[in-house]
Amino acid sequence: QTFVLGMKGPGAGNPFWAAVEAGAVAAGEEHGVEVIVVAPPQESDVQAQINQIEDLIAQGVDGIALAPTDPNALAPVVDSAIAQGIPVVFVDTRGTNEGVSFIGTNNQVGAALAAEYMCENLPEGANVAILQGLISQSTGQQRAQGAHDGLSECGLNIVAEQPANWDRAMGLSVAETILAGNPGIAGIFASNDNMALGAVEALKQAALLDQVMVVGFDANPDAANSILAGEMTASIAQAPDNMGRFGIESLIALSNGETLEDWVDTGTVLVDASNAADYQ
Amino acid sequence: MNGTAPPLLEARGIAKYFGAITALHDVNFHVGRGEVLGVVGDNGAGKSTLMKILSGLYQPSEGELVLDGRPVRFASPKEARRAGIEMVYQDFALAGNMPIYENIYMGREPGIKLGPLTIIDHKKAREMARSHLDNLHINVKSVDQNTEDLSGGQRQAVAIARATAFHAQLVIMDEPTAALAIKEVGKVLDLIRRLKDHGVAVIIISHRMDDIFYCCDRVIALYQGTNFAESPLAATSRNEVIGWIMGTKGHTESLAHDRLQ
Amino acid sequence: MNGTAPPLLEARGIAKYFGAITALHDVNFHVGRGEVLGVVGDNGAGKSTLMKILSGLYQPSEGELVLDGRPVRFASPKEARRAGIEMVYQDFALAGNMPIYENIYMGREPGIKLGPLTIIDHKKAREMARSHLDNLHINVKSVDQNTEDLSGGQRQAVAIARATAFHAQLVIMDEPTAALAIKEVGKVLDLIRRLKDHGVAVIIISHRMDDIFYCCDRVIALYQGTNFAESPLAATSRNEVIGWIMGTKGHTESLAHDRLQ
Amino acid sequence: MLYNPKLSKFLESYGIVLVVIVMMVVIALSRPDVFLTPQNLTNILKQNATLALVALGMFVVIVTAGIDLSVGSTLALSMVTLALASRMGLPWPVVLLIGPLVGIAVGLVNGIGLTWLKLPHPFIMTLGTLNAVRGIAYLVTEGAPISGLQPEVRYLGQAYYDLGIFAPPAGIPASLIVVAVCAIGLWFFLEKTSTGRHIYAIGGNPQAARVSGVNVNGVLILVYVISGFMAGLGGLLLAGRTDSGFPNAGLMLELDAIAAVIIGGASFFGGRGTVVGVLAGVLIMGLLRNGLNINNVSSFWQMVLIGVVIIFAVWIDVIRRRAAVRT
Amino acid sequence: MLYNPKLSKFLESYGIVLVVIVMMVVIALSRPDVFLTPQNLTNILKQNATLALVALGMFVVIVTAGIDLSVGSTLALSMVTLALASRMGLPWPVVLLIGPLVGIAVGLVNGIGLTWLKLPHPFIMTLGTLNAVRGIAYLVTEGAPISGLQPEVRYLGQAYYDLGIFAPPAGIPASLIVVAVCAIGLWFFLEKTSTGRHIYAIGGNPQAARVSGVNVNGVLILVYVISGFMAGLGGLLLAGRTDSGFPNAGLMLELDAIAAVIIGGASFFGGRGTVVGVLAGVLIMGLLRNGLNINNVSSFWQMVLIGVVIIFAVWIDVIRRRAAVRT
Ligand SMILES: Nc1ncnc2c1ncn2[C@@H]1O[C@H](COP(=O)(O)OP(=O)(O)OP(=O)(O)O)[C@@H](O)[C@H]1O
Ligand SMILES: Nc1ncnc2c1ncn2[C@@H]1O[C@H](COP(=O)(O)OP(=O)(O)OP(=O)(O)O)[C@@H](O)[C@H]1O
Ligand SMILES: [Mg+2]
Ligand SMILES: [Mg+2]
Repeated sequence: QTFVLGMKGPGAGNPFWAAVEAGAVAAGEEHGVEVIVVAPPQESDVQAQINQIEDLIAQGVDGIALAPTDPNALAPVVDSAIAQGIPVVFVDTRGTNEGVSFIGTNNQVGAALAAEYMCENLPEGANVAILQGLISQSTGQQRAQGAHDGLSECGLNIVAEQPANWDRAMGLSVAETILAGNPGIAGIFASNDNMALGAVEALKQAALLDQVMVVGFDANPDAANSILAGEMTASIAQAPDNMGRFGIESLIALSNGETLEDWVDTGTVLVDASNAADYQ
Repeated sequence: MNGTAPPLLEARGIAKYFGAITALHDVNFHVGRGEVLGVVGDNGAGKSTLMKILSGLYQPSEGELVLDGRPVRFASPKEARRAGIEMVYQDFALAGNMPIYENIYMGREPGIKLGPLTIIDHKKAREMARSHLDNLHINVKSVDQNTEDLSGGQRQAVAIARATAFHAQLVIMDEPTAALAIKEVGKVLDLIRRLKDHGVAVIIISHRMDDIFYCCDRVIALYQGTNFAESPLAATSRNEVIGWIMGTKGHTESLAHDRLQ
Repeated sequence: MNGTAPPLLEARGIAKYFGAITALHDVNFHVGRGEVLGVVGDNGAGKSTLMKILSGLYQPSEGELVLDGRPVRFASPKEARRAGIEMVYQDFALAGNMPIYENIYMGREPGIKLGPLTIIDHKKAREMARSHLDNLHINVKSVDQNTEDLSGGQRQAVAIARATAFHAQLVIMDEPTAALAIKEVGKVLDLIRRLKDHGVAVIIISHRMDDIFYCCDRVIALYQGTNFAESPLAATSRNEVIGWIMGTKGHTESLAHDRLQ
Repeated sequence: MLYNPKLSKFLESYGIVLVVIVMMVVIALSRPDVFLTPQNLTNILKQNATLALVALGMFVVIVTAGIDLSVGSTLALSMVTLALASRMGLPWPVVLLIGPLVGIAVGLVNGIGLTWLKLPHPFIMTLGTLNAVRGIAYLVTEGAPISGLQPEVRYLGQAYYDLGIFAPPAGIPASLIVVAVCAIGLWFFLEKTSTGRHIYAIGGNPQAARVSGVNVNGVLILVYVISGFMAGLGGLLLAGRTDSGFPNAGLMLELDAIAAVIIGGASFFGGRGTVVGVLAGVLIMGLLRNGLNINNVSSFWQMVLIGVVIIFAVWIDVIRRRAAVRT
Repeated sequence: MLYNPKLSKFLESYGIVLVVIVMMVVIALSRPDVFLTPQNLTNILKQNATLALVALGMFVVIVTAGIDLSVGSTLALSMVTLALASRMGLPWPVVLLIGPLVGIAVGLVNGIGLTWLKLPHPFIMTLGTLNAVRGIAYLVTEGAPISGLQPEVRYLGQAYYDLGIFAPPAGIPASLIVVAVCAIGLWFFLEKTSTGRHIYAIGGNPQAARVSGVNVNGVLILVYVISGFMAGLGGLLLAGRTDSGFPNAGLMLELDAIAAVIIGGASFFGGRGTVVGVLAGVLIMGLLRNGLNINNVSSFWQMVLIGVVIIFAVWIDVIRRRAAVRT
């Protein structure tokens, strides 16, 4: 049996996908099935992903665990897979197709978790900023929204919300600019760790690292090291390997005629100095 | 040519600046219907620049053009062409990536007109081009050759063919014989005479006195960007004209020694 | 010129094809040291193509070149130049975006040599260019003008200046006088005589019999891509040469009627 | 020397088609079980319809020695506006028109900006619209994709005709017919009409076109309008295929389109190229991706191979051309 | 008519600097409290150092009427290889050299491929390397960023000199000095040396350069090597600044670099442009982004405004030029 894991990006610049892939491959080995992992060259390349999945359907695979780059745009492809009797589950990002199970994190809840942490550790009314991911993607929107709502509800003052497109260099540049314009900043939330690490660089150079709390998202190894080194303050861990693992296992279950829950939550965990060592 | 009827085309007080460079200043001249006007002058005297103004390629910095007694402004060569002015450019101005016949009929393709669009009759265009070139006794291997693959003389011939393919009031030829072999030169000069017989005015720039004295009615000389001398052909001589080109009037025998025995 | 010493440059059995077109076939000729060779022929006869083969711009499809008795292959104009062959191209081949003086000295800039690099002495290059152009009696407003802003004749003058700025063994001139005014034509022809006096060989292509008969030692005619006739200048006449251009040998009086009185 | 001028001329113009055939053979040999299935071939046609349209538009621009960087953004804006219109419940014939009309509007802005503002090169003007139009596409949708199109609007992008011989989902896609109609229409326009020839003339020597009385600015505006229209039509097909309008559609599409045009033998300096060549260029890009996908090549290796094969395909073409012409 | 040829010539060559000044005034007026702070000005310089280097390299290529699409990928490959080398514990002088050397290697591949394979246009060759080199960057890192560089390696990208007058983190960044040295060196090379002039000649008329005895292929190879070297050096600065090598660095950098070069007044058709213009073009792009960020403009509006301002900046420059020259 051959199952497909269709990821959003090739783990490029983001170990998150590497972990998803590892989880899926490990599950495949344990259950003795072949796992094909595909991904478009960039997370924004919707068409490439559509083409990949179509080409795989043409090969007659036995199941697809898909992280859709754009849920709407992928919906017709998913429908056609189901129409040909190929079971599909969504991982990481929920699709729009009715009756297709979702295996992944609630990004908005995760970002709210980060916001809650910042609220607890910063005085009320303190100035904070948000580095957004690609705001044209649902993940980017959900994390930005979760953070925005969480931070403003508990009375922190959001002075800047700027996109840095998931990118470390851009995270650094945008953070530098925010710091130049807002001297009294006390906390920065970044929608992923790459941007958070960029912000840490900016703070280091501005000699403000000890005064500003940086919270990221993903808890990748770089971020974990940074937290242990006392630079970044916290991050939100998803369980990407679970996404891959549960994805393949769910497909096996579906092809054996079993049924799945609508949402298999893989959970989020707040990572700070106390537990960062687990994520190195 | 003067008296009551205005000249075909008149230029008054023309100046042309290119940044710091003054190519023309205060140039005046006219050409009548069916007249062949020779324009001579040293290299860089401003002959080509003046002609490009007449053909609408350049706009004059100062001065005005008068066509048939009415002031005109040509914003583009298209407008000058519509007024019946054709020009053979010194650098030929051909689209090298296109065949000979398409260069000749560009902008006036034969075929079925559908509003602004013409559905080109390529076969007809080829035949027309072939017979027109034959008339001019110009020898090319095929009218389908791209002009970038032609020899210098062949290119010049195509440029001449383009300017004379349709009925014009005035044909301006900027050194039309420079790259041509002897036989072709004769054909072009005969063509100019034929144009004149059909009432078409011709302005010809040339450095060859043979050309000027074979077909012109009148000759004017530019010197360093402005009018220098002018005379009906009958009232002047080769040596006098050569003197004008060098910027001298009067005794010129001594200056012209080396080229004319 | 023959006998023991080999000619300076010899071409044997040259052919050149452009796809379906045969521009040259089985062309043979030679030029000796200090000899001025005139090349004539109709438009499209293949003169320029032949010369581009000599200057290394084209490679011959068939045949070989022999320089000083040794067969040579010029893979690029750089190699031909190194062998002392300079050429004035019919289309001038100037970089329009660069000033006159840089065009003249391109590839051989004066200045401090650092391995393959030369740190250019722009001041010196300007002065050299100015004095060289003055020698040729060529009139430009400034050696800093870009060549694309020049008149046709000025451009041709720059191309001639480039080919004669350095000591060559052989200078090839493809219609060097076509765009020039009378005075400048005289200067160029005198220059050719001076080059000859210094032992430099010159090949000149021209459609003007005046040019050919003013300075050549020998003349050869191409017709439709191959050798047609050849003669020392002293042993021929204008009318005979004109006949060759038109592809006739022998009685030519009748053919030459229209241009030569 | 065996030398046939007709054959040489044919090879010179259309020999790139040989490269396409060689690629098909190589891919078919690598996965005989998958590549030649009707479903896979249908996929290739469907997947490349949008690129084909955009590349045809880009081709017209490149023939004038121009460039249109804004095609990807134009496609996105067309998609999202027609999806919005569809969701607002406008009648479907109106919705169908909206995509191409938006494309035409962007093309007009490009063309008029270029000629009236006299910008030094279309690169700047269309880089400007690349950014601005994409921004507008995000603004009108607030960044979120819009799905749920009327079935009539989806028809062109999604329908296929199994002709009673193919098992679904294989067949002749409607989008192939759209591409064919556009390609033939464009070929006729470029080869047989005066304005089409003027486009080539402008690419060869704009000065020559001008002195021949061609309205160069008018033709340039038209050219960018054609490119915009094609991008809009491509948006319509893509919206139909995906049942949604998403504002990040067509990112980097301009590079793919330009690559297809140049691979197909058009010159970056204008004046040269054929419609058939462009279609071949599109197929080369499409076959390449398909071949790598059906061989399950990892995305990193895909990048490396795409790069190498692009160079190689064009190089083969260069060699073929040189072999066809004696010098 | 008041007309001063010297002034006109100066305006023609360097007037784009006026556009920079106007932009600075506008941004300063919009956020007087922020824009002119030493910290913000330092930021602008640091953030645009990499783009400046890459644009300078791209400029040399564009002067020959070429294009180098691979600069972004080259930068990424340089970054990740030097980061790998740093992590492997190679001595820092070796690591420092690796970035530029990788760039030179890619440039050599581009130049040699272009001239030896006789590809019709560098677009294809460098599009190939754009893909292939990026793929290699992903492959060597398996897609993951590599952080933790030796401090000496980071120096050029990160250090700044406060000269005792600025409060940290403001000061003269070391990267500015790198850019200045490169710009002055390139200016000298292009204006004062034979090879530099040959680069302009090739852009003006490659045939003319060839018949003047210029080794056109050799110069072209050199030009792509320079572009690669600059991209590699840019990678070194960016790696130093971010303390990591990530394989998706420099995505779309080629468009930004080309835009800066063209905005700075170079011609896409080769043979024209100045080093000062390129630096002005880079500053225009950088100021634009900075101005939008410090005004907290949302990302969608940023796109729209970037597009509009790019067009506008070039248009102002066109008008200025026309005003400076009488016709
Ligand atoms: N675009 C331009 N920019 C700057 N200067 C120019 C431009 N065009 C022409 N000139 C200058 O104007 C003067 C006149 O040039 P023009 O071409 O009219 O001369 P001409 O009389 O036709 O000479 P020729 O007999 O050599 O063709 C020359 O000095 C030339 O350098
Ligand atoms: N690149 C090319 N491709 C195809 N045909 C060419 C090419 N170059 C020249 N020809 C053809 O070869 C023939 C010879 O051309 P060439 O330029 O040598 O003539 P020429 O004797 O110099 O003529 P002219 O006196 O007009 O300059 C012409 O028929 C021309 O059309
Ligand atoms: Mg002239
Ligand atoms: Mg010739």
